[in-house]
Amino acid sequence: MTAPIISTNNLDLYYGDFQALHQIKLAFQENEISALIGPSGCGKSTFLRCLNRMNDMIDGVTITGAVNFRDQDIYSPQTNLVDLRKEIGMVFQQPNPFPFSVYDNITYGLRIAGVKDKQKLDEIVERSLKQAAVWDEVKDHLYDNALSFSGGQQQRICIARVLAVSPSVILMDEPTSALDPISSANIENTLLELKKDYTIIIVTHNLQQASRISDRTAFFMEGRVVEYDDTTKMFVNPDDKQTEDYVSGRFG
Amino acid sequence: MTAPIISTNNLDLYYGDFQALHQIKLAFQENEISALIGPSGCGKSTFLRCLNRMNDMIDGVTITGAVNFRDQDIYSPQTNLVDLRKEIGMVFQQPNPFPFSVYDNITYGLRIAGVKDKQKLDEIVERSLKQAAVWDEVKDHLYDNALSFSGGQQQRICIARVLAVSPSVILMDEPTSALDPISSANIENTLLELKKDYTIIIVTHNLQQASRISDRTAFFMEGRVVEYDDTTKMFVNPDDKQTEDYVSGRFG
Amino acid sequence: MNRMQKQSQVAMGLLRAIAGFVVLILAFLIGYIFITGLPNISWKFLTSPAKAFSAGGGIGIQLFNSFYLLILAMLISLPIALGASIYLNEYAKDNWFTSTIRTAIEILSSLPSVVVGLFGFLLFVVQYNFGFSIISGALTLTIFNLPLLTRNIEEALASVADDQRQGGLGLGLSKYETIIHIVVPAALPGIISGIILCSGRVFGEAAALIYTAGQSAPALNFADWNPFNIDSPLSPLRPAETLAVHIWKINSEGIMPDLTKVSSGSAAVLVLAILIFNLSARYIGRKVFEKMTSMD
Amino acid sequence: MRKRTLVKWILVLVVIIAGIGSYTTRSKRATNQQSITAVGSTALQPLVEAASEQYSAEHSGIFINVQGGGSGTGLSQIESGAVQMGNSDLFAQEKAGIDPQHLVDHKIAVVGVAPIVNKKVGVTRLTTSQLIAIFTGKVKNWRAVGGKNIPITLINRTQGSGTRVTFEKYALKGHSSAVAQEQDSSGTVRQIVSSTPGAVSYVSFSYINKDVQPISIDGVSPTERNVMLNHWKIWAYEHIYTNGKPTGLTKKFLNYLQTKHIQTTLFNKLGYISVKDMHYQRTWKGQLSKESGVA
Amino acid sequence: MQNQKLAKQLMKKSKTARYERFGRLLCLSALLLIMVIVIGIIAFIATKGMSTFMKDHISMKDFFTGTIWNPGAKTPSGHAAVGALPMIVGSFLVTILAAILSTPFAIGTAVYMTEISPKRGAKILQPVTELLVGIPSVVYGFIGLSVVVPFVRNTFGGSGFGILSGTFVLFVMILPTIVSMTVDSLKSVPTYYRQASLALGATKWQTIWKVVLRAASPGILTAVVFGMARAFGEALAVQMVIGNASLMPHNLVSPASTLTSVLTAGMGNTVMGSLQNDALWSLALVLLAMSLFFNLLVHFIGKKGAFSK
Amino acid sequence: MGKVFDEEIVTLKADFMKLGAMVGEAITNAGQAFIDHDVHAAQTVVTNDHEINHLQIHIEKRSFEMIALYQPVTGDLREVVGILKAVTDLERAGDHARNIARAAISIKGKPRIGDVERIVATMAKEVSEQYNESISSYGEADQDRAKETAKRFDKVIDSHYNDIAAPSYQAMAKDPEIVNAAIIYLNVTKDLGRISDYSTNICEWTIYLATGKIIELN
Amino acid sequence: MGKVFDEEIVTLKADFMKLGAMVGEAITNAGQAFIDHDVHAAQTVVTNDHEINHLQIHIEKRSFEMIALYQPVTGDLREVVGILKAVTDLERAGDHARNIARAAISIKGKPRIGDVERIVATMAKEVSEQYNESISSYGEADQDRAKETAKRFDKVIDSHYNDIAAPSYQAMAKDPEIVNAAIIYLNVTKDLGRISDYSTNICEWTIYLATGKIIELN
Ligand SMILES: Nc1ncnc2c1ncn2[C@@H]1O[C@H](COP(=O)(O)OP(=O)(O)OP(=O)(O)O)[C@@H](O)[C@H]1O
Ligand SMILES: Nc1ncnc2c1ncn2[C@@H]1O[C@H](COP(=O)(O)OP(=O)(O)OP(=O)(O)O)[C@@H](O)[C@H]1O
Ligand SMILES: [Mg+2]
Ligand SMILES: [Mg+2]
Ligand SMILES: O=P([O-])([O-])[O-]
Repeated sequence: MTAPIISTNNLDLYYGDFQALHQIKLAFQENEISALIGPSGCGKSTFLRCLNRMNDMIDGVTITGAVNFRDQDIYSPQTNLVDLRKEIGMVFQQPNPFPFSVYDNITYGLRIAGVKDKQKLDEIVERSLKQAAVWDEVKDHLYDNALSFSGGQQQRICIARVLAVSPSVILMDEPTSALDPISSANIENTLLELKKDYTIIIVTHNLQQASRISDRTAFFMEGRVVEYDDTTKMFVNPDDKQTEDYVSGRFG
Repeated sequence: MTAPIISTNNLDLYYGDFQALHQIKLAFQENEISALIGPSGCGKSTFLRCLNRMNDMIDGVTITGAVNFRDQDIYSPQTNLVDLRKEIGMVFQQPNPFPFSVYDNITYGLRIAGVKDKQKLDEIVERSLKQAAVWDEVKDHLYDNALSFSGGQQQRICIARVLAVSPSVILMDEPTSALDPISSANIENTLLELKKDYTIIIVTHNLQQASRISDRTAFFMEGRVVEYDDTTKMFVNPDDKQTEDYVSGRFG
Repeated sequence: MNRMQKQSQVAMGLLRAIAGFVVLILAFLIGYIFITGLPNISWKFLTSPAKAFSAGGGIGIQLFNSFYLLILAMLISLPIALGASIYLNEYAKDNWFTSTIRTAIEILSSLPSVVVGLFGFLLFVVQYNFGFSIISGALTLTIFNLPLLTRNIEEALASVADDQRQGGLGLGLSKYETIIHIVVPAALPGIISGIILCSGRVFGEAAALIYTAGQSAPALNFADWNPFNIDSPLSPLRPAETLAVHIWKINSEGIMPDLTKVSSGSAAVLVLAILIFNLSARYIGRKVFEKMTSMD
Repeated sequence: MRKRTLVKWILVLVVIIAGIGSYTTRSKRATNQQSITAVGSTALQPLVEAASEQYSAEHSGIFINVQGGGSGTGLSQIESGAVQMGNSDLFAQEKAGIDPQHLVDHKIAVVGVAPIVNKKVGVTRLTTSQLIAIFTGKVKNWRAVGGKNIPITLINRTQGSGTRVTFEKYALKGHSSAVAQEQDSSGTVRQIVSSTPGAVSYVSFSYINKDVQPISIDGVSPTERNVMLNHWKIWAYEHIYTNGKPTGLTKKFLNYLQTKHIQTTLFNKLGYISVKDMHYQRTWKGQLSKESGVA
Repeated sequence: MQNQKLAKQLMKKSKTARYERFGRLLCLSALLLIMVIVIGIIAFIATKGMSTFMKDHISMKDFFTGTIWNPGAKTPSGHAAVGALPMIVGSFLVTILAAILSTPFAIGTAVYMTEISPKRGAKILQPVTELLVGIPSVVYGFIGLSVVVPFVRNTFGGSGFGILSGTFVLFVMILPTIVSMTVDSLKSVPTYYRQASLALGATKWQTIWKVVLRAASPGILTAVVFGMARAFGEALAVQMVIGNASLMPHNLVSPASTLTSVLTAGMGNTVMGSLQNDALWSLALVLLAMSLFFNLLVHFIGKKGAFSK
Repeated sequence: MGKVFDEEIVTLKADFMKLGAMVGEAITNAGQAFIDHDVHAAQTVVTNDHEINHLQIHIEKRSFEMIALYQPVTGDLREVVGILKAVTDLERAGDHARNIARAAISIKGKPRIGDVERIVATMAKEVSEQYNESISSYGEADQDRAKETAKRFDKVIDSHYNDIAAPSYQAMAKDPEIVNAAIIYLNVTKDLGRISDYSTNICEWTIYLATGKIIELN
Repeated sequence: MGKVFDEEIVTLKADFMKLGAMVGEAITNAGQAFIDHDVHAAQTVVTNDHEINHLQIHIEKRSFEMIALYQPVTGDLREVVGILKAVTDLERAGDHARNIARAAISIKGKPRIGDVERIVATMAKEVSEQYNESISSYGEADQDRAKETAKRFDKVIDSHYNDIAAPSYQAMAKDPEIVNAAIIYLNVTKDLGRISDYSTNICEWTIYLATGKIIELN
């Protein structure tokens, strides 16, 4: 196995006194889709948000342990958050395009970073939208408000927006849970395409989704990783009884 | 086959000029769970809301054709809407208990109908909550605000609220789409229990859910019923190619 | 139809009647102001200076003063309110300290404007020796306006979904960049309508200005736009009676023979101006949103 | 994006042009500009304001700001030196909380104060004792003083108002009025009296108009002539106080106010009586002396 | 090596970080400025208002229970006559009465606007109510004087000046505030509550009464309290119609006064630092305290409301 | 997985075990009938084969439906797929039992070889035993027992073929009259051998059921 | 179903068809080797059986995984389940081919019956043909062709058994020396018959694949 692109070790996270993550040790491989599954409140989102330090925003969060991105400890005080988040992009549950035109949405990150060259921007817009498999649907409406598109299209625009800043890793927190099945399927197909160039870590409540698209699956419970393995193994013959119960829908 | 409890015939519905339903002809059997599936915007909710005339509220709606409940045309001018809606209860997508106590929620329907007898109300509260399989979880908190419970519990409280007025039929519009998988599974189990005493018609985007719990499935597309049959048949060997594509997730 | 449904229909009727009655009151009020006022409005009325004791005075200077004061007050208060509301809504932690600040701001907003006016009088006019002047008035209006504006802007900011912020941060923008480039633009329609609604209130405010911007409207030299000249319309150190103050003054002390006409005409102009503010609030809010969403 | 930068540039341009423009105009005109402020009595305000307007019109670059605020404000402002002139209806000595030592009194004008009633009460004349009875609340109906059967509605000026002090001192012979409605401006008082049946109050002569009925007292009618002769006792000086001897523009303006030109035109138009026309003088304690002229 | 480059890139303190600190500081200073102003005003009013008691040695008891307001004069017992009770009572009376009067109208209107005819509500009622918020209080007072006072006089007797006229004027003045806030809180009641209620067989009225209003009640209460706060602080309009007599009101049509009206009317005629002036500032302090009280009330209601959500 | 799946899987497995029992009975009865020359009993076995086929198709269909309706994974899926696969082995074992029964009918009245028949009888008993053991171990998802069963009978049954083939050949060589019977013996032996193979298959499914691993026993 | 499933099902089916081809080759080669007495070719068939087994296990495992990962329904599920079931038939057909190959090895150097061998040769060819037809029809999910195939070869192959058995018996009766060979003929015939049965099974799965109906052909 090659060196992982992101890995965590002994990661503990506390919200105030409440320990939300316990000794998480996970390693994610490049150009794979990894799924994080587990019951509500088990810490999936919390963990995901550790990977690009989105938890820093929250009051009273204490994090110990290591999160390494390409062997670099991202929690070292010197880390430049802004650049880190450009390397590790994030897509959220609710499609959240900014209330601007599609074009502006895609170029926002770049323009704020100072890119001005119109031609370059145009190129990036086209490339990202194509990668996010939404180019055909929006190419004639680049200057329309991004909010005027359907939920599934919006989510793919959000993905394109992240792609535009050329991240290495894309974190996704339940990116399809707000969408209807057809839109979800479109997003899933997009992810499968993106896998060639990006590393994707996705939180999902939809076990079928995890099984369909991910290469590896981590099963969280009460802030711990119960099992982390090839998705096939997890759904065919997991080692842990709890995993088996969970993936076979035998909850509670 | 026995006489259906609800049936529609040649049901057309227009929102203004837009025809949302075309010649719907469906018959629902007593003590069965029937699932309505289909892509977003195909008219499932619209159809469901015809069955207890919730569409009446909307401006510009025109409905033609027949909806019969126990051989009674519910769109006849003599129909008493209030009584009708007591016979045909409805549970919504979002768990929407009123912001009152659990007790007040459950007794709401009865009290607006004028029931005052405290003992009778108490009995009904207990019975409905038990039927909705949430009694054990709320029995010590009957006077707590219903909103202080988890989403899944709230949804079961909503089901209990409908059961309290003793309907014959329960309409449900995506009752678990806002819930996590564990809560959804609990609701599904509740529905399977309720089936013994009630007729349930449920709209769901979750095909697995339809296949797991329903006896019959109707597949809608663009305002028409493409196929309506035993759920097993629909998922094993549907007659229509579109149905097959849809249930096997081959959208678009 | 059963009892309940009858009851329902009666109640609906009652509600309609109440709404109708309220509309009637409102229509009467506005109608009263316009019917008594509009006939007195003419171009001359709108442009000529007021007369103290003879008929035929206009409200030109007062009208100009009102707008000038409003603009100044907004220029001063907007950045402060924006900064403060950004801090409150985006940076501040939710603890007793911020809630104290919020309470304090709200107290300020519900303080009678007389009190604010007197405070402004003692502070700006007397203490800082700005005299009865536009600048004293503008600063006092700022105090009067800040809490409301801050509140409005904060509401507009708060109505921007958290998703948007996360989207910004997730794209690698810094928090401040996210706020400036995403949250504020997204809240802009709300901010603008907040500003314009506040403008309406400021425009109609009298009590806070009586002791600060003063109650006299010396003649202006509209040919002189040098703000350092005392008779320049732009001079911040000249006293400036506004329209609302003018209405107040002629009603309390006026000795001109046509004072009812002037007063009702002024009231109508004021209400018209506010009406225009409100309409433009909606219009500009919508336009800005459209603009922003398809900028090219 | 591009549009935004455009707007920015336009703004910058405007500011630059405005700056250059103001600098050039300033250099031409700003040299002899001067301004002073008068604050205080609302009763005196119209007069001083009108005079200041004329003065400014005659002397370019001179500004005299005139503000109301009430006599109390006028006195306390002049005492603290915040303004150049403090207008007051009262002698500084009469006002609680004022140390009159450094204040110099300039009696500018005299105003007469007259009782006014609603036109429908059917009374045009009263005796002093009737007036006192009415204002101390002993008489409650106009019938008792020969009018119609209408209950009396007392309307006072606010406590501390110059008009009220004058009225109580000279019309009510020092009795204080019963606690009743108070309005803090003459205009409002007049409007209320004109529209309220049975209303009675008092205003300075300038506010009397056809909507209200002025009252003769003891057979003397409220006219300027009667004031000059002190037949009508209810009058007061309008003072402009300066803090120390007036200098510069203040002095010039005070002198201007005393010029015949002003005293004959503006005073008459506004209903003030020139101090020079008075046949009597009165001290702050009310002692009369038969001489005229400026204090 | 790529990793080293990345490391370097990730580690460098960027322009954005400085920018960030700067922006944050800017915002904080704006907030602090506001704080300074608020504290300034409060401190100012408090010191001025307290000097009546500290400097002029008026007893609090006299101030709050005395019924004679004549700071220039002495009471028979020899103390300065600074009894603020008539004003306090007047303020409370007009405020409460106005609230009692407006609330049903405001709620009725708001319900009409959100539940019965949202289209017409949005088209007509909303702009009109917003317009009313902006009308200067002088104009209200003016109309009050020429319309309400004669109306009260002719209908209820008396001079027309008094609590009742004040109530009517305030009724109209606070109506838009209460209506628009009530509309907001009704709108924030999710549609699905209404649907759920209707689906349970409730009539429209039952739905409004038992669910919508009940769910919105914290918001409505807040709206009413806000309206009351506005009424409490209102000066110019009330001053013109209430009669402004510092008398204990013995009925609704006898002249009375409020804290604000006396404060506004008296300020110009008193000399800074004198007892008369200090006493007025004490009234302002009472107003401030009331403001605080109303705010705390709103917060309390808000919290209660939030809890039940 | 929901309640319904759990109930249905119980039913399905019960059906499967019932089929297993039916086939087991068929095997025992066919063997017995062959030894006892009991044409009537043999006929019953042949007739009952229909039922076996029906039940098999039903189970196959139902497993398939259950996969479609409940989309089981992991253990649940193994339960269903195990049954779906093993049911064919049962049915085929049943087919061979039927073949033996047919052989019993066709050998009736023909000259016999007593020695061979004794060995066939032994073999039939052992095969029957192996089959029953396999089915039981499947029912209990007992992989150890399955392995043990497969191992225990592996050599034993193979050796029987030689035990039977040799005397049969000799007998045929000696007495052409006996050819028919001998060939029948050989066929029956083959049938028994196949049944034994299917039993081993069932043991393999047992292991699969328990562990998810597809292995070849023996 | 998503892209990946579609890709994977193509791969799975390709593997299945490859297995089908391998088994088909084994059948043809085994038959040919038997007829040609080509021990070497026969040995190859025996050796290759390993590969067949491996591929079978791989396909089984993969179908199972695909059900677990993609939870297919309707036609998709039939694709996978069809393969999951039919793969056993292929493998067993392969086993029988191996048996024939073994028979080819063991008959080597033994006295022969020319007539019988000719019939065996015909039969082997037909069985091979039937098998290939069946696999092709499965590959194309062509139920008509599947039905036709099953029907066409049904009687033909059954009749061959008698064609072979009768002369074999006679030969044995005549010449005990020939017993060994005759029994081998009979066994090979049986093996061919079984292969034919499995071909029919594959036809049944073809029909299932196309229609979702589980039926018994013949
Ligand atoms: N900001 C916070 N402050 C305190 N506790 C928090 C906070 N965010 C999350 N938690 C707690 O941490 C635990 C993990 O939360 P997290 O959101 O990571 O769960 P999750 O697995 O993403 O759940 P879900 O599937 O519902 O999104 C939960 O118990 C939650 O209550
Ligand atoms: N109130 C309405 N006015 C006009 N058109 C409507 C209205 N409600 C629904 N429609 C239209 O009718 C069609 C059917 O809508 P409906 O809500 O019944 O779809 P659905 O199948 O329930 O979709 P979903 O799965 O997204 O809930 C859609 O095209 C929708 O746009
Ligand atoms: Mg989460
Ligand atoms: Mg719907
Ligand atoms: O002049 P006044 O003091 O009565 O306003």
